[in-house]
Amino acid sequence: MSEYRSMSEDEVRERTRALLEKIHPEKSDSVTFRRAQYDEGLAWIHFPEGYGGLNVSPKMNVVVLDEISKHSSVVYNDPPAGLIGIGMGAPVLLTYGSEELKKTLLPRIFSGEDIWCQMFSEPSAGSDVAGLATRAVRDGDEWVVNGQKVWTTVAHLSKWGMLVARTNPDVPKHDGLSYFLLDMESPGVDVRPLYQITGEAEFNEVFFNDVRIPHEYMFGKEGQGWRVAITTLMNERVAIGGAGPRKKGGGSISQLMKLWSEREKQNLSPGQEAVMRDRVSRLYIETELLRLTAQRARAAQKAGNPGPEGSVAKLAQADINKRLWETAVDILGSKGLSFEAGYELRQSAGVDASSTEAFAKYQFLRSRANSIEGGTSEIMRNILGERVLGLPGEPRVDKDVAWKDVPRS
Amino acid sequence: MSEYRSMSEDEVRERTRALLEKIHPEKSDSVTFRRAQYDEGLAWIHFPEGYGGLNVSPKMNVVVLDEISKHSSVVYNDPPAGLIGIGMGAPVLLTYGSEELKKTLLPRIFSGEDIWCQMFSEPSAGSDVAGLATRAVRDGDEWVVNGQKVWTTVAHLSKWGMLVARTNPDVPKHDGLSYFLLDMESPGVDVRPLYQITGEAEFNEVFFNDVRIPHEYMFGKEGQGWRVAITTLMNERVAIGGAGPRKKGGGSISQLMKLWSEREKQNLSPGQEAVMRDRVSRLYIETELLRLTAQRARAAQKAGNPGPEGSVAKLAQADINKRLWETAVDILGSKGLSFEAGYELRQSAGVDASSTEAFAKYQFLRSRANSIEGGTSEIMRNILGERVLGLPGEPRVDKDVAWKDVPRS
Amino acid sequence: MNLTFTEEQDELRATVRQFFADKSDEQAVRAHMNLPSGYDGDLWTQMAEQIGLAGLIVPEEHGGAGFGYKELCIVMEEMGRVLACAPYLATSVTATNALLQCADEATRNSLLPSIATGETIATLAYVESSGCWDLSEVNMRAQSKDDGWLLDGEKGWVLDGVAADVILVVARTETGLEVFRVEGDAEGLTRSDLPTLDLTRKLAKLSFASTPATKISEGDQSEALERVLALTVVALAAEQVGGAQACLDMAVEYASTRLQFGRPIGSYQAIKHKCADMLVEVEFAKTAAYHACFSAADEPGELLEAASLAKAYCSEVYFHAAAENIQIHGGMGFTWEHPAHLYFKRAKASALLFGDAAHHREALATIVGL
Amino acid sequence: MNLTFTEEQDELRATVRQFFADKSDEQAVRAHMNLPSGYDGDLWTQMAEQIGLAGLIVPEEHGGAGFGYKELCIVMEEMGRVLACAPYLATSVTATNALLQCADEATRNSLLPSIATGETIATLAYVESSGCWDLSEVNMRAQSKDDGWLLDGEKGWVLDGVAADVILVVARTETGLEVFRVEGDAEGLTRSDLPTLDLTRKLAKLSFASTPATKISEGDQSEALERVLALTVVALAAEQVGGAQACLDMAVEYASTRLQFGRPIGSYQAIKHKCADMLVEVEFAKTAAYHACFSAADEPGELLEAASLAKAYCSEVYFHAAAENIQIHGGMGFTWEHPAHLYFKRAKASALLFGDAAHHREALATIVGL
Repeated sequence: MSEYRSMSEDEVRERTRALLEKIHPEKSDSVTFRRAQYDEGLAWIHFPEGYGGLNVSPKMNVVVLDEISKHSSVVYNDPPAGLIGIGMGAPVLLTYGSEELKKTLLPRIFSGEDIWCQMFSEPSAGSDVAGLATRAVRDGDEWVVNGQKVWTTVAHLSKWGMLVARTNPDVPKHDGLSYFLLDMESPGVDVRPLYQITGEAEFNEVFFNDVRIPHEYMFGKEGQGWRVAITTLMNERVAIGGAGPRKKGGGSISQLMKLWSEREKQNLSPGQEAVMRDRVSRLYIETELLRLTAQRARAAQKAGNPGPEGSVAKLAQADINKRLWETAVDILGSKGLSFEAGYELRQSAGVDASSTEAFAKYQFLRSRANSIEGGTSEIMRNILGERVLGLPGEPRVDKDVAWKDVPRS
Repeated sequence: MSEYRSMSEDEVRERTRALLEKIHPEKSDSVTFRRAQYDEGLAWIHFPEGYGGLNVSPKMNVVVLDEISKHSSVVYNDPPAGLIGIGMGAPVLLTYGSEELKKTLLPRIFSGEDIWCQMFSEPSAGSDVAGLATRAVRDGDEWVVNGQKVWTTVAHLSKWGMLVARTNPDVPKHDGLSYFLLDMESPGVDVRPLYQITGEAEFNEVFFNDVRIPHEYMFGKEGQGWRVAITTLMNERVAIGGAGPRKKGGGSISQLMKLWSEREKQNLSPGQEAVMRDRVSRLYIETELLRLTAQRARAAQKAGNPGPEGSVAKLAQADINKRLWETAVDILGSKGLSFEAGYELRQSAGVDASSTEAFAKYQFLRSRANSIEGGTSEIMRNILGERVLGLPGEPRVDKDVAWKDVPRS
Repeated sequence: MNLTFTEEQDELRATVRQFFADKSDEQAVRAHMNLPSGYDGDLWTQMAEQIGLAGLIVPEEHGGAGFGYKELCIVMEEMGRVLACAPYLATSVTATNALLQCADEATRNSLLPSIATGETIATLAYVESSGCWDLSEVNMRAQSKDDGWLLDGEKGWVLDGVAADVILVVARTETGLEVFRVEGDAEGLTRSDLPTLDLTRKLAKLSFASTPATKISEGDQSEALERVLALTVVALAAEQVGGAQACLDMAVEYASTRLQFGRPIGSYQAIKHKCADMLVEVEFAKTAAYHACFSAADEPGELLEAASLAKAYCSEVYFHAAAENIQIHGGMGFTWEHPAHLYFKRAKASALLFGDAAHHREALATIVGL
Repeated sequence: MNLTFTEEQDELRATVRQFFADKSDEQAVRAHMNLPSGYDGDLWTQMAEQIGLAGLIVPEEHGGAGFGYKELCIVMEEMGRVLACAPYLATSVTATNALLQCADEATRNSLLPSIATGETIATLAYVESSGCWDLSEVNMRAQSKDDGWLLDGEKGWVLDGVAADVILVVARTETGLEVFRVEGDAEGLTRSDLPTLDLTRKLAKLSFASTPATKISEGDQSEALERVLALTVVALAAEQVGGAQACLDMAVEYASTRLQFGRPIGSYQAIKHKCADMLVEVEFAKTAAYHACFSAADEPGELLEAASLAKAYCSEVYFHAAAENIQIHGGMGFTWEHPAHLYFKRAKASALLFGDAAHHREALATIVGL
């Protein structure tokens, strides 16, 4: 996307007020209102006109929201299940989609009518995402897809899926991939919940059995799928890396401190109390530093002088989080032996936050994935070592080798 | 060495008493007595007759010592500086040395007249010992050596050095090495103390400047140096891996417990006391387990059923030892800020054990090498992972490549 | 102390391992843990009858196998390896030890034989609502009534407390801590399962309302009960070792066969060194558990120290191994369908049961005079 | 709080870094640390005169540069990076803060100008023979005599205590903790250097025998002295960050160029991941130190918490980085001739100085109400 045109904050507010005069959230449902918001170019304000935007700086998006919230008690935020489509799908569609697809689908994404999912990971390709094996074979004007994806959020709710599949196994892995938009209602698409350690299925497995995709649903050229996918992946990593709470003592440490202050005093001897207090104090320090380092990173970025402080959050947070919730259960002691939420297998995105204790136990289990999802801690250490510190890479056995000749499990 | 002949413990004791009747430690010096002990085949009892032994099981060596100590208040043990010659030099000499060298040198090794040193490591070849660069070039009946060795114990006291040098750089690294016996008084040999973090020089650097070695001082054939060296290295690793004390609560943990019991009580709040006590308790557990695991390994070995328990000591001990002495200094608190022994550079093998406190501070520094010397902890983890657990090796860039073509620093 | 097993003991291990490999593979464990009682009655009967596990340490005079703690250690280790679901810790370890250490002869004669055959499931109840594992926190007072006793109050975290036919309850009398026998179907006894973190071991909360009980001990049992608890954690430590070893084996197996970037992930030092560190810890944990079991068998004077040492160390090792196993398996290790989480939950639960690592490090510090 | 530095502050950092790169390379450090005073007088004069470091936080009215704690943090960080030998922490940080927080105007007028020029070396003496860094452990009592005061007793672990021209001594009077000025050459004062673990910073033991002293404070200084100590550990934390960063840089540099088995050792995950972990810790340590310095400058209410947080965290990070740097260098890192040990010793010493990590974690816990 090229240069944005300049538009004053006042004008953005004015246009928002104009929208509100036409249609008011308090008097309409979410879909209707957000469609109107799209039509006025106030959906993704940095998108071109006619596509939900006004071609002005993305900073102005918050101004729109701010102005709406000033004049309405009801604010229709992005629907949770719609985040992938809104955050990742829309930009990809805008860049690579046909005119027709853009015109049809962009408003439906923003309105929440269509949920999108992202299908990159596969069972055999975890850290090595580009080694994926789902095959797409050309058949006339269509592609025939066979294979399996995994860790697919909201697939069971999705109308559209962003799919990366291998269209050429005879070239090195990155070069043989293509990117498709897949109608999830196509015959041969089978979505199954993938239950986790907590009993919840936040994710799905998706199986493809001779699924047919029209050629015009390929985004980018054949063999350019990796390039199209990479931006999306980067967005995900940043999103998961997160920044922690902005308020001192906020977020998970506040839960830990609550459990600590409400602990069964007779359960621990004075000596054990002191040892545990030292652990909590250590976690207080680390969570504070996570929060403040994110702050420092934002400030440095804003000052145009970003340093390594921005890259360390994901790795640090995974480790701190796991220790924090382990400590929480240790504070609970014998009470940590019970798991009131139970383990019925269920497909929900909800955390049991009925009590700090139940929340802590849930997080104790859930946090184990923090060092795996969105890039394992081992991969993050490689990235920090090589990209930030400039250390040399390892000898590669899969470089410049046709994908089909690389050993895989 | 082939089968040992059988000899009863009684006969060994009898022969020892016969030796004592000829010459008694209380009435002779160490060299004279140990030469006589050698002549009677009671030096290395498992060596062949005429070479300091009787060709009987090495288990009988302790019987000799036991019998001597029964009849003499003076027992001439192996001289500390002589350990490398006695433990590593003699077996190598016996296997590879010429008849003349064996007859001349074996008695001098045992008597302590000749100190031996081992020269394998080089500055550029640490973990990668076989990558060593010291060159030996044939010149008629001699080899001309140039290069540098490092971490050479007792080199400054040594008459003889076991030297591995590169005689052929055009073959892969292990194949181009030869093993030499070097007269340390040869022209061009320069031994310099290598001072450590403690100010002590336990080791030396040895420089070779056109040093000439007669061809007959090569042990094994040209190009077989690695094979000759490997046994020696294995012995060293076992020796350094050590076994910890055999007595409960003995060794380093007893020093730590002493420091703990003598701590300045007002220095720590009750909370800090409890945290520190937990650390000490943890170290008590770990040192006990180090001791008991060694015991378990010995028992399993004895039962002919050795398992992985024998391989983990070196790695564990390095880590435990470092943490133990760090904890000791933390217990000392402010007193840990002073280092009474001082840092004058000195060439001695002595540890300042004038007080537990001084000993702890010395060990705090000295123990940092535990995870480096005799195989770094990183290399030990590779060995445990690959040889014990059977995990696959890494891709190698130096395999089947001529030594001269392998990149080195 | 020579920490090696005899050939007979090795054979026992082989037998037990084969038995559980046949009867308690992952599929069986998943089926058993979902049963209301948390275990399979048929398997339990087979354990008792086919290889004499239920009465392993019950003396022969009471119909048991008359084995000692080394053999028990072997069985616990092997059961821990496969996460076998059975009221073994409750009945064959804790309750049996309580009977041997505290009970009068009549009670021993009446209960031990049917424990040995597997017919009677027994358990020990002592922890109260604070959740503290120290005997000193037992506050329940038994009231004598006519020629019997009545119990009132609550006991928590009782192993297999709902399934148990007999509950041995620790309560106070004028003489001190005593042990009472309560039938599972006694009047005024309400039992409810805890929803447990660990799916493979049941825990219950028991409420007593003027529940009739028989006193089976004579005089203060504090010291005897300390030994019972020490013996329990020794067995638990052995079980932890089995679980930790299983996690290590699983991780190594996966690391050897899972390829990423064209190489087995176990060829990367990040994974290889994790496994090496686990190996060191597991070997040390074995030493700790074996030493504790051997102390229980041969050096009772060392029992309390060895037990706390083992429980402190093995608890952390098992948890660490179970956590690393998940990490090494990546996303797969985090799924319900993979067994890694079953070990992870067992590891955390067994770390908390009968006092966590910090608790036992402190106990050890006191014993060795730190 | 916006934890970034201004352009002017970045320029100050560049100037300071260049200055110490020129004047305090490894060879210089080794020379200076072997001098009897532990520092080079010429370098000290240049620090004061050329770039105004000695009086950096001395107000302009007293002839100083009038900078705040952010600038001080920059200087300490840069000095820590090269292990600069100078009585900076003693005179320009601790003593200066003590004068600013506790001293009467006459004393400030008399001492601060010559501290700012570098002519006067001052230090603070408060710790006694127990070695405890808590002010509550100060037991020395000052005796008033005629119109002056006499001091008796011992003070230990005094920064640059032998080199100091003026010693600010904390002692008790009837009003509480007060601060006394003692001249370096005062009667009855015996000073001896400790043989220090850390070769790059001098510590002394001072014995007072009816030593004449001037009281320079008015009324109990407990709270003011708490702030002085907090400000001291904030500066020390910044110094620790500089040292830790230097260790990381050194390790990365070596790992990139040292080849074993035909590859740079930094290409092995064992080494690469160590460096990555160090990077995370160093970045967090920077955050901690900067946050503490910025709190000192802008949020005095946050000072005590931020100071303890920073000292607790940075102490461990520096020690860890220094230890890993030795490990990554292998045998070489263990030799006297390599600078790694100088950082290692400084790291341990600065961790112990003014309270170790556990001490400050406990202080923090109390402040935040754990």
